[in-house]
Amino acid sequence: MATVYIPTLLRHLTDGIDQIQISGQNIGQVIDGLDSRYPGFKKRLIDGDEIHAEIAVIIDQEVVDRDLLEVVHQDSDVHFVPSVSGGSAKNQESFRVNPLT
Amino acid sequence: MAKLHVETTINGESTEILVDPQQSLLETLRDGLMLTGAKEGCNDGNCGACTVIMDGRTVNSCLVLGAEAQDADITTIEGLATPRGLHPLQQAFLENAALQCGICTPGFLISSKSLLDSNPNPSEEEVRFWLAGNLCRCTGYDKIVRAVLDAAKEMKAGN
Amino acid sequence: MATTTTVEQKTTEKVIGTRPIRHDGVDKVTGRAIYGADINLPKMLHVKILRSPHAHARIVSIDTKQALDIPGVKAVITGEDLPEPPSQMQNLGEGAANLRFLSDNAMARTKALYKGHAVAAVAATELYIAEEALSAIKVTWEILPAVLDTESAMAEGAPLVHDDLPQRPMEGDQAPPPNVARYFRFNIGDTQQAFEESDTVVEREFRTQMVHQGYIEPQTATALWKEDESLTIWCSSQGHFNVRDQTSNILQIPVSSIKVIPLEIGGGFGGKIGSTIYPVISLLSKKAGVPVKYSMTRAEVFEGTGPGSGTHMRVKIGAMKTGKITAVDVSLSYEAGAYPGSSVASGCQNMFSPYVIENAFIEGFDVIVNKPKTAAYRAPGTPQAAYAGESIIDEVAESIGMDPIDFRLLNVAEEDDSRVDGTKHRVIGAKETLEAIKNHPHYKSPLNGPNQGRGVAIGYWGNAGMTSSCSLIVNGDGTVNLVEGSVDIGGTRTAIAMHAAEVLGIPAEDIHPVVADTESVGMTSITAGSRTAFASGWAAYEAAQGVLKELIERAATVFETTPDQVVHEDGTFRSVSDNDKKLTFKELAGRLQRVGGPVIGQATITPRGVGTAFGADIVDVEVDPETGKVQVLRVTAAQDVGRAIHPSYVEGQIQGGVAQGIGWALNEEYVFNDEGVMQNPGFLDYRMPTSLDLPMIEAVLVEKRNPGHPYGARGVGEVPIVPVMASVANAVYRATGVRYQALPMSPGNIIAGLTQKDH
Amino acid sequence: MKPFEYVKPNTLAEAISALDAGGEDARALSGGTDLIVQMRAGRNVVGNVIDVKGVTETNVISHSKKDGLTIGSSVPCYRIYNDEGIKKTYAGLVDSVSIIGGTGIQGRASLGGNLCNAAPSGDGIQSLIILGAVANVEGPNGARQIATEDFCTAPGQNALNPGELLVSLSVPEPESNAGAHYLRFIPRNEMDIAVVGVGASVVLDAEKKSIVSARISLASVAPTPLFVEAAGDALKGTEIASDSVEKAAIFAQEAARPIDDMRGTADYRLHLVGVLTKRALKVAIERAENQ
Repeated sequence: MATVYIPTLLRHLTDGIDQIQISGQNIGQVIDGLDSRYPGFKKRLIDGDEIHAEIAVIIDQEVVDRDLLEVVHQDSDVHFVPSVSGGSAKNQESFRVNPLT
Repeated sequence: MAKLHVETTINGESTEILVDPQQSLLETLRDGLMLTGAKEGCNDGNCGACTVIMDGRTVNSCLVLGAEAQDADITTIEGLATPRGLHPLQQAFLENAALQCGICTPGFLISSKSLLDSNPNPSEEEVRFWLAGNLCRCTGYDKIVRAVLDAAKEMKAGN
Repeated sequence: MATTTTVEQKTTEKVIGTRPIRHDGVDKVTGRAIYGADINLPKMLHVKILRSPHAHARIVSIDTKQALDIPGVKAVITGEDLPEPPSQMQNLGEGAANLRFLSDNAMARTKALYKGHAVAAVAATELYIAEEALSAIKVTWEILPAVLDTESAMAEGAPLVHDDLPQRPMEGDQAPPPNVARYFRFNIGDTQQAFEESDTVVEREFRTQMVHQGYIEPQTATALWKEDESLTIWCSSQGHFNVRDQTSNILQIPVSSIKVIPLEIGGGFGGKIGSTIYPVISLLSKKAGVPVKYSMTRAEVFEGTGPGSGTHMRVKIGAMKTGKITAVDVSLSYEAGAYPGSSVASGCQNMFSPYVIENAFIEGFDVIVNKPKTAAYRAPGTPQAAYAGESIIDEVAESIGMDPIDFRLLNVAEEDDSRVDGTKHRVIGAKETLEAIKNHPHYKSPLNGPNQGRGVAIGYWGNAGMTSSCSLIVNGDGTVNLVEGSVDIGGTRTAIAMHAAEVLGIPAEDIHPVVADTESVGMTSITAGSRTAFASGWAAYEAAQGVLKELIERAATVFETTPDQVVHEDGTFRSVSDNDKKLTFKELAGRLQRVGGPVIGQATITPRGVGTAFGADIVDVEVDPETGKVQVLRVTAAQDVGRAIHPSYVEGQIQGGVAQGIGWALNEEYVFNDEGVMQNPGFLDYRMPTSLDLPMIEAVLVEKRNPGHPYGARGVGEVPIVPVMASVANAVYRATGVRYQALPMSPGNIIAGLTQKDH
Repeated sequence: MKPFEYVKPNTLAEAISALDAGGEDARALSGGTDLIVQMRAGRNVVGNVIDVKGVTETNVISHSKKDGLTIGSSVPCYRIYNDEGIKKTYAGLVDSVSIIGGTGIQGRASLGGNLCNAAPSGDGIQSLIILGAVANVEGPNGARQIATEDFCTAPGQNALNPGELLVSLSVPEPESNAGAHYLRFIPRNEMDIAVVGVGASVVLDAEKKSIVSARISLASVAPTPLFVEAAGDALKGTEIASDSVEKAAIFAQEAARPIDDMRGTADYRLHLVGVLTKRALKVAIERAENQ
């Protein structure tokens, strides 16, 4: 199962828990799993059929695309952090930056 | 307002042009003569991107009227290289990577040429003083100053 | 002079790491290069834009009739001419809300939200006629109270800039303060307990002002809307695909109907990523039926484009006597400008990324104010936070009596260490970069005067990957045409070409790079995020691998053998089985037509493995205690560049970033009056450094390879600005005994600080 | 820029008649580095531009022991600082003209234009005042002279009547043992506007021990360039070794009436008046000593 790190501001959804083991083949399934255990995640993380433009998803230290089909492995670490952007519209390219490694 | 008939010499060629009285020399060069090497960065004399040499002296062409070019002898960036090749300053700018975006480059080259015309052996401080009216936002000036000093050396050796 | 420190063994590359003359160089030194404003088309009209004189005002009415009656005026538009974006924002999500903001920023519909906000545009046969037409447009305003800084914007009862700002709850159901568009928080460990156990705790407040990227070329573009409803835009932007997509969104027309042709660009630094001008000029061209050109004046550039945020920052830090940082507690408020979207998130994430911090509470507020909508500016959001963070780190180091570099080295982050947002560093060179300045002769050299001081600081930036495309075409004479989509702002054509040259074993000069329009190359993201040499270079590498594979097959045909029997070394193809059978790249290229036709290669990549970057500076200053003027005497800037593809242009990025940082530290700021009108919208009073204000800037290239890139490159463009303001402030402290907690450290502010110290 | 009529007269008489005909709507053009910027920004609405650079009298530089220095109003800065005679005798003037704008501006900008532009910050005006220069003006009603300290009447306003042209500036030959210096404070090192500027000139006695007379003028601390007679008077008869320079600085500060603006607060400007007055006087005295 993948380890999902819960952003500080969403920990009220998980009663303060900051790491959760969730199974899922892709990021969409992981968010579904999160949301079924702790309702509210989907609304916060997903915009239409993709990850919210203001959120960067990091799987195993790589910023990944916003597509919900992005593959998650059994031992993956998943982080949600704010993306660095400048007032982006949908489909408009914002200034998205790798916040880590 | 009636257009004015102006006879002038640009890059060694005598030229006749019609200008509106309110047209600047920069606009005259760019829009009238399609010499777009001089750039507009501020239109008030504070960036130097439009620098040309007029009667032996650098001027901000945005602060000169096209009408004032009557009987003048003007050198623009387009007149710096010859059919034989680049001016040593142009070569030195390339070799020193003294440009990034390149928008300020024509102004710097023209100002540098006028510096070396009057002072073939400038110190770093003199180069910096002479070029203070030309803003560059990309390079931090380091490589530009080195290029001018290199070109001065090169031209001296060539003489 | 620049120096290079290689952390690992140098590899055997032949082209990577050399300094070829840039391919576009001759055009740029002869004035032939065509920038945005250099376009002239038959029947072309000139555009002027009417802008709000008020920082916050309702548009009661706009009357354009008199303007239209002026001979030579061919089209006038107002906000009403832009398509109405989806209005049911709450139901459509924030994508729709952001689209409305973008469209509104292009031209105000009901309210002007900052001085300089566009409200109408005119296209006329001559520029002066367009100017005259502006004064004939009658706007009736209802002036509203303006909010001009984060504190007053967030105060209870503050005037609301947006009546319908979509605000998400901060935590649980707690509503954010007024005018706050976004709120972040990172919380790890237990800061309260850590502060209690600390030997020393320092808490400070910092302020910085809005600043501009200061590119020398004003925004400019030309549009032609043709009878078949297709649209062509010529522009100087940081990404023409972005211009195409943004224009398609705002005008609600198909992407396929828009062609964007990139021209040379005179600087950007983040300020030419998004722009509001394209939809406006497109609609004017549609109305007029001919091409229209618009170039901003310098004042419009300052007042009507996106500057970098002004900030208000509170930082608390604890440490043990041993030098170990125990905890940080930070609150950052950034001015977003008139619409949501400052870079406060980046400030929160990056300010302490050079260090291992086990207990951290960092929050950020994205605050709407009646000022221009902010945009990216070189490492957006991070230099401000680094100024605060690295100033206070310096103070803590001093308070426990440690050398400022040793203190930083003691806490420095390395591979696998966690950042405050919980994510982990990969292979990084923070430690090596600090060691490079520590061991540099500059750090050991004496200062030469009573009013001199030396400061150091380090900064971090994450860099970006995004998407790049590239095509290669092998010509019969052995040269190669390279078609790419990254706008070249600082010599990237050559860095990209060098990737292909290295793979193919030919000189960089034999590659002919061209930056192609949106119809001639695959999608390529903006030139930003320090990504271009890294990602577009990598795309060229991949395309070249494809070419090489095909060439090996063709060589096999010529050698009458199989591809696995052909090797390629240094640009020569050789048969393994028969040493006499060999062909140079050029020879093989000449035979391609007879063995299957031309060879092309192409690649589109969205690379992973982005390498992050650290930069550290030593700055010496001298302060005139009577006038308050600060002169920078010497700068050494070390940076982990991974592998310098073209060292000259890497040094150039470092030197340019340092120069911008010095300007930001000492003199650059937007000065607003009480009504929100900028007082200094020109290069005379927005004081960017001149050649006489700066010393030579020594760049030290630290090469700790990025394992995520074929040649080990890291993005280099942004991080050099990050530590500069802090290193200048730390130097000024050592020269004056005053810790300046507000930027700029302009002469008047220096004297005010000295006066306060004496009392 | 709004359209206008452009004429370039060849004689002084033609220039004056063109200016007279244009009335309030006419402006003389010399270097244009202020006028063109102002017209473009719409701050100065001009219907007739009279380019006076073709007029011989506005282009002269003449220098003699007897008549002092005469500089035509159109003479650009670079011609002044490149003139060996001026460099030697009028160092204070050279201080001013070599810091106006950058080298490109100095290729066009004239001392006469600087004076007519009447900016409180005008670097050239201060040197004219401390050197006791007079403006030679001609108009439809004949010629007259105006002391340069009386020439500027308000920000951007000068003492010229419609139809009048500033033809040249006359600077008297310095007395022996005289020295002058102008310096300004700017946040950058070039390309900037004086936050405060101070001009100082002194005449020393034969022993070079005491100050016979002195003139001090200030830039950017009042609506016009400010001639501070009291500060000069305070120095009269004092020994250069005394604390008279400090006293003069205090007089200068008392005369200054600065305001807060984006280039500096009133307090900061007052502080600078003190600092710069002392610095300017120090150099002026050194120059006098070295005469």
